[in-house]
Amino acid sequence: MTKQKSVIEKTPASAAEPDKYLRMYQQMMSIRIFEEQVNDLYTRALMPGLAHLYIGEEAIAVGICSALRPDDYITSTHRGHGHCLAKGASPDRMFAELLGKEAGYCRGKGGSMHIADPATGNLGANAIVGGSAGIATGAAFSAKRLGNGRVAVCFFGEGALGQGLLYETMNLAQLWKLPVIYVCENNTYNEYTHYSETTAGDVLARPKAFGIQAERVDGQDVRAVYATANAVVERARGGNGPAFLLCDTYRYRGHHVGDVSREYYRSKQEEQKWVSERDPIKLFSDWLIAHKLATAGQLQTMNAEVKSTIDAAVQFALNAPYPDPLEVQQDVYA
Amino acid sequence: MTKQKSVIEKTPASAAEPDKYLRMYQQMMSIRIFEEQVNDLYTRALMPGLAHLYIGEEAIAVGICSALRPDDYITSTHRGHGHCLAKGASPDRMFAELLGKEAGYCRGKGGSMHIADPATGNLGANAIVGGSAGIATGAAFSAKRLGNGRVAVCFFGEGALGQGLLYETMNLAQLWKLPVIYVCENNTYNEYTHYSETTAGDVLARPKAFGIQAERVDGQDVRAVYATANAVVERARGGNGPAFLLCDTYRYRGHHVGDVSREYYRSKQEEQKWVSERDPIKLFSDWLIAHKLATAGQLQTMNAEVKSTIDAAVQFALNAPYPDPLEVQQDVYA
Amino acid sequence: MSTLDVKTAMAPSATERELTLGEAIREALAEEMRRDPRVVLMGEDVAEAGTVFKVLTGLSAEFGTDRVIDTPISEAGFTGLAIGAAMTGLRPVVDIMFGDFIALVMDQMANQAAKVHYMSGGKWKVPLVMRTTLGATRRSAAQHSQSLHAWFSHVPGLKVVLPSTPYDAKGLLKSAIRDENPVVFFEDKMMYKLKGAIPAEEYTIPLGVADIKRSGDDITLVATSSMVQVALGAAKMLQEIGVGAEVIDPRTTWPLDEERLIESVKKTSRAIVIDEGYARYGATAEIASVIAEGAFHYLDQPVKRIGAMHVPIPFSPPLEDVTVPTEQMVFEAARKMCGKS
Amino acid sequence: MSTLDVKTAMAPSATERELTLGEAIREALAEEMRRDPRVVLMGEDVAEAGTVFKVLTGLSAEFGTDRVIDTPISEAGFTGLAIGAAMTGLRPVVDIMFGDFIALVMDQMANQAAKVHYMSGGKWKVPLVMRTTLGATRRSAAQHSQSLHAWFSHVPGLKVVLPSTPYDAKGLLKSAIRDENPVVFFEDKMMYKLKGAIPAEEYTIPLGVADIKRSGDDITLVATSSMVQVALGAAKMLQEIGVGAEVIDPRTTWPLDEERLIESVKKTSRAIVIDEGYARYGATAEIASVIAEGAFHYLDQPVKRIGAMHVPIPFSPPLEDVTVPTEQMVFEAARKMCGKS
Ligand SMILES: Cc1ncc(C[n+]2csc(CCOP(=O)(O)OP(=O)(O)O)c2C)c(N)n1
Ligand SMILES: Cc1ncc(C[n+]2csc(CCOP(=O)(O)OP(=O)(O)O)c2C)c(N)n1
Ligand SMILES: [Mg+2]
Ligand SMILES: [Mg+2]
Repeated sequence: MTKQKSVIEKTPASAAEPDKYLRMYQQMMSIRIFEEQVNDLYTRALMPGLAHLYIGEEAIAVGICSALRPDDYITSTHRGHGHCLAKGASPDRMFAELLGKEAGYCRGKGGSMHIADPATGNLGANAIVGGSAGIATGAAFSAKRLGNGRVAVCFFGEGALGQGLLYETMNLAQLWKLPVIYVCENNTYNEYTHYSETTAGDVLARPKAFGIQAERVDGQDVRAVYATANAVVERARGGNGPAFLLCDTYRYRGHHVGDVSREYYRSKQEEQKWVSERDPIKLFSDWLIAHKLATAGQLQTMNAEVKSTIDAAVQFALNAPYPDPLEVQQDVYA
Repeated sequence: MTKQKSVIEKTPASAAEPDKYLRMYQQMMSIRIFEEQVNDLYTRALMPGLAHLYIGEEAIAVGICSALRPDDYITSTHRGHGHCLAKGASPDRMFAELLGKEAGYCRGKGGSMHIADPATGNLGANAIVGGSAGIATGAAFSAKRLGNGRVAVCFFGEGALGQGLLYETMNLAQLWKLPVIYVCENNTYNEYTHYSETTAGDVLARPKAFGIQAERVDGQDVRAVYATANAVVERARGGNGPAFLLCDTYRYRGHHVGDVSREYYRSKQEEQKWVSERDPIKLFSDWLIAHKLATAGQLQTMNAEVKSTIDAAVQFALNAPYPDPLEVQQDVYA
Repeated sequence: MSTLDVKTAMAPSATERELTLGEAIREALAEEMRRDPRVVLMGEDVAEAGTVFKVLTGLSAEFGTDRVIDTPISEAGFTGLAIGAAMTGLRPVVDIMFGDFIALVMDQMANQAAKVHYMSGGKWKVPLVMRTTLGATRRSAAQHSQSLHAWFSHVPGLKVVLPSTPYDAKGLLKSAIRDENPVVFFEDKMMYKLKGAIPAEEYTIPLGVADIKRSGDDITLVATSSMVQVALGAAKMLQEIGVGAEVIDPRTTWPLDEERLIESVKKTSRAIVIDEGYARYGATAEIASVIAEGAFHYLDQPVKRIGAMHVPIPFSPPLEDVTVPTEQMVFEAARKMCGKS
Repeated sequence: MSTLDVKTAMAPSATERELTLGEAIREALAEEMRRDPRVVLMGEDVAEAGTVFKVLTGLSAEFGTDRVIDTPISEAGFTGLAIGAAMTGLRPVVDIMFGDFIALVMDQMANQAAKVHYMSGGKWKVPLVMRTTLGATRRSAAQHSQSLHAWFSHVPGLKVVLPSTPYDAKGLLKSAIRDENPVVFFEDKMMYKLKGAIPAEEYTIPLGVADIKRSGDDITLVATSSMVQVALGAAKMLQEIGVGAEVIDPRTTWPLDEERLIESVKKTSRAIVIDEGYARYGATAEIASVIAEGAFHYLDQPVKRIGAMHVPIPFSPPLEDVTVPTEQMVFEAARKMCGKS
């Protein structure tokens, strides 16, 4: 689990507006419930293919994206629903995409692993581990050249530390002082293999070796993530170059929705410990209540609202039509 | 130029036998004269294609290979003649390869950039920058699994720091504690671009981030290279894992034999400074004489012997026949 | 070998068992690992997880994690490592989880593995097997559905195997492991559960020998990997309308058994080539060219090619389904060529 | 455009100048960079050095090192970066020094650049040009001599250009830069010094239009890139024995101008396809298949394919020289097909 002291102490409650915190809570809850619905759709055989759930990791996407402007860029991963939602995607079109419907963000052509949306600065989720490191860095390159003040965030799992592309692009980003933030979500597992079996040395030392500002943060603490993100995003926006955030976290569920018997690679106790002691939503709601930014009742109400939005979104997607098969040959070339 | 204090102080003269030192001197001189002959063959239009000369960098190949057993492995680069010779290749078959002759190490199929020779543990020079990082690491993997006590050395220029493959394989090497030594020859230029324009951060911090033992050494000081190589090679042989040596050096000549007008990327003064102040052969011969391990006359005699060996090798190669064109379809498959 | 060629189309004999294609591959690996201690497996999640397709289940238990080795997600890195290991005394079998990821190892495979033997004048060898997958319709979208074997088939120095039955998979994989060259072995991920007869006794199938999966006189259906079952299905439908289709499987795109393919077409005078890769600049182009040249005077109409539609594979089921060749498509094409209505 | 098609075979007019292919490329880049500030160039040693082939000499002086950018030796990294930049408002032209190194960027090009537009349902675009080289006989050995354009031609979402003259190079490169899709532009490194007429006025050549480099009635020589000059040389030799060879250059392997190729062969009834890539699973296979199908009833013998010998390119000159198609080889093949002795 996370060993370092949370940087939360450095962040007074006032660092964000109370409204912003409530919005962050709502987003985290939206992602949680969205993902539970995805699992449900899979279990009921209503969703084609598989999906990789973000449950347990919500604080990272929300903490980071809360520090971004709407026109900032992100790239996402196979485990990308949380990033897309946190960057502003609406659940109905997300579900539609997951079901391969025409109303989906990619007209059904992308599916769970390829949600993309120019309107929210989402350059696309990527099913190649580490595959978007270049794209995010390139968006930062454009931002710098065009002088539009945008920042690009590259989300990836710790498994992407195995991909050489990441080192090539970190070198480029630091050489050219590009406004890109590399966000490593260390959820402890590369699929079914513990990251300690695949990752030598000190993760944070890797970006640092390229001269990149690097921070480790408790990925279950949305306020810590947000505070750190704010700092590095503003630093990048100010022309001071890239940063790397290592966020310690845990995925509660299987690698994908079909990964239900997990005992051969991790214990139930380990899972339970994270769920009961380190749940990002629980930690955050406790804090909100303790600091009188919300009452339990208010949060309950919010949860219910979120639930009904998500339920409606699922219905929307289930009822939406598939694309015409003739669309298959459209958009191969622009 | 090299900023750190040479580790030479740590190495008493007795660390190597006098004979060994004389042999090292001879090898350095062999490489120097070999390369001068390559340049001459090119200038006289007797050599097909181009070649990348190792002049100025001799101390690295010789210092490292002097710490190796004959059955240890190396991989080499486009600038590989020095590595191959230092590992035991004979100049006649080297020249024959450079001229595309049947007597060459690769029957003329490889040429300057692909000298390979199982008899001397040479897994092959590689014309893909960084391309042999996997091969060298794999040879170390075999050595470990087969328990034959061998070590593999991967030579590469600092330009290869741009290739992601290097980071992927360093991670593997450290995870699995493989007996591989990564030798980075920082001769200051990636072709026509100064390495500071292509290399962010601190080079030595990169291997260290993977937990790899890393040392910086004066690449013009053969005794320093040898001493450091000895230490890390024995460490690797003892099962303690990989190492990385960063050797500061300079190529005296062009990127390849045809690169003669270099003023647009580096000054004549810079070149002259290295040649006059940091020549590895000059530094070593001065030291040998000062420490009474050889007289100037002895070294002169050695030089003349080397020269006549190289001259004979050139003649051998010039007189050697080309392969039969029918050989072109041989050895595509084993 | 030729006596065994049609075995898979026959009922299992007393000495045969039914295995799935996944089991056949596992059995081939296990046998070769027992036989030769130099054989090691490596890839992502290959050990306890037994790969995401569970093809290697049990091998780490039998052979230990020293020989069934989980790697980081570093396709180029561990492929490069395996090349070096193959040159120096081991016989690695590397696992690239999805065939789409071969895009990450093209330099190591095409510029290194394929050329080491030749560039060294025949001195170094690279006895390496790369197992990977092909095939769409798993609702996995554009980056997990491609059939990219044409890329490797284009590279001298590599061999490329595309098994279509459990029987072939086992025999070909054993040959691939014993081969002194780098061999890429493409497995259709939708076929892992396909069952077929496997002899109890050991056997191998040489690389480079096409197999007639079904005899017929009216039209030749050349089909690879996943498309063999499609062609066999179409052949059944054709039979019902009185057309005898010969289904022939090259089994390896390199070496390519040109002779058998041409012989078959000389007999039938009509040919369709079906492959799940993109037809454009793909395997069907080479095979059709070979046939068009070799059986030129026997053909009464052009060789037809059927491959994946020339689009990135879409996720949405109704779209994805129209991108891959189906029995119906092959049937219609063949019927038309044979002048049946 | 078609009125300009044979211009390169004509003498320069008053408004034309002679430029080398390298100069034509530089001029195209300079014009597009002046016209559109979004165009940026990046690659290894592209700035002051102007690339190892000196093709970009002078561009960094005119446009500054902010727009002509030296990169580290990170082909995958800067290609990926260029993809992201292309998606977000720039029009990068990346330089991959030797075509062999495309093996390092296959994932970024085939899995990312080629698919972004489709996977996003048509929302994101990747207006990226990758310039790289092809061709052997430079005594550069196996890792610096390949012609690997077949790999990219196989991938839906990419366009692939193979100019064969200075005129074509300039007009096609300008179109490539203005194209909204990723385009790979292969330059024969032995042809940089080839001279040809270039109009003084601006022009572009659309991608996907084949060009008849020489008219003839007896045999069609379809040739790409470096092989166009070879085919023209062979055509001259054929003329001397009374054979009229038509030399047609597809100019882009994707999109492929099937119609013009087929038309030509319908007229001549004989075809040879010549390409410097490996013939096996290469560009010649696709082109020959298209012709064999489209002109089936007009062909009086099989389409012949001539490509690089299926071996890694050897260093030794007498070996290397026999691996690439020559005028003599094309002449002999054509003569035989035309029944001349
Ligand atoms: C290049 C590549 N190799 C392998 C895979 C298969 N794969 C998908 S997810 C995954 C594990 C990723 O682990 P991590 O990066 O930690 O992300 P997480 O799933 O834990 O969020 C693997 C190996 C892939 N998609 N891309
Ligand atoms: C992957 C790859 N990219 C580019 C090249 C072209 N190239 C050959 S040598 C070289 C520079 C290498 O610099 P460095 O690694 O420092 O070695 P040096 O030549 O200085 O010894 C380049 C870019 C190549 N051979 N391989
Ligand atoms: Mg993970
Ligand atoms: Mg250098």
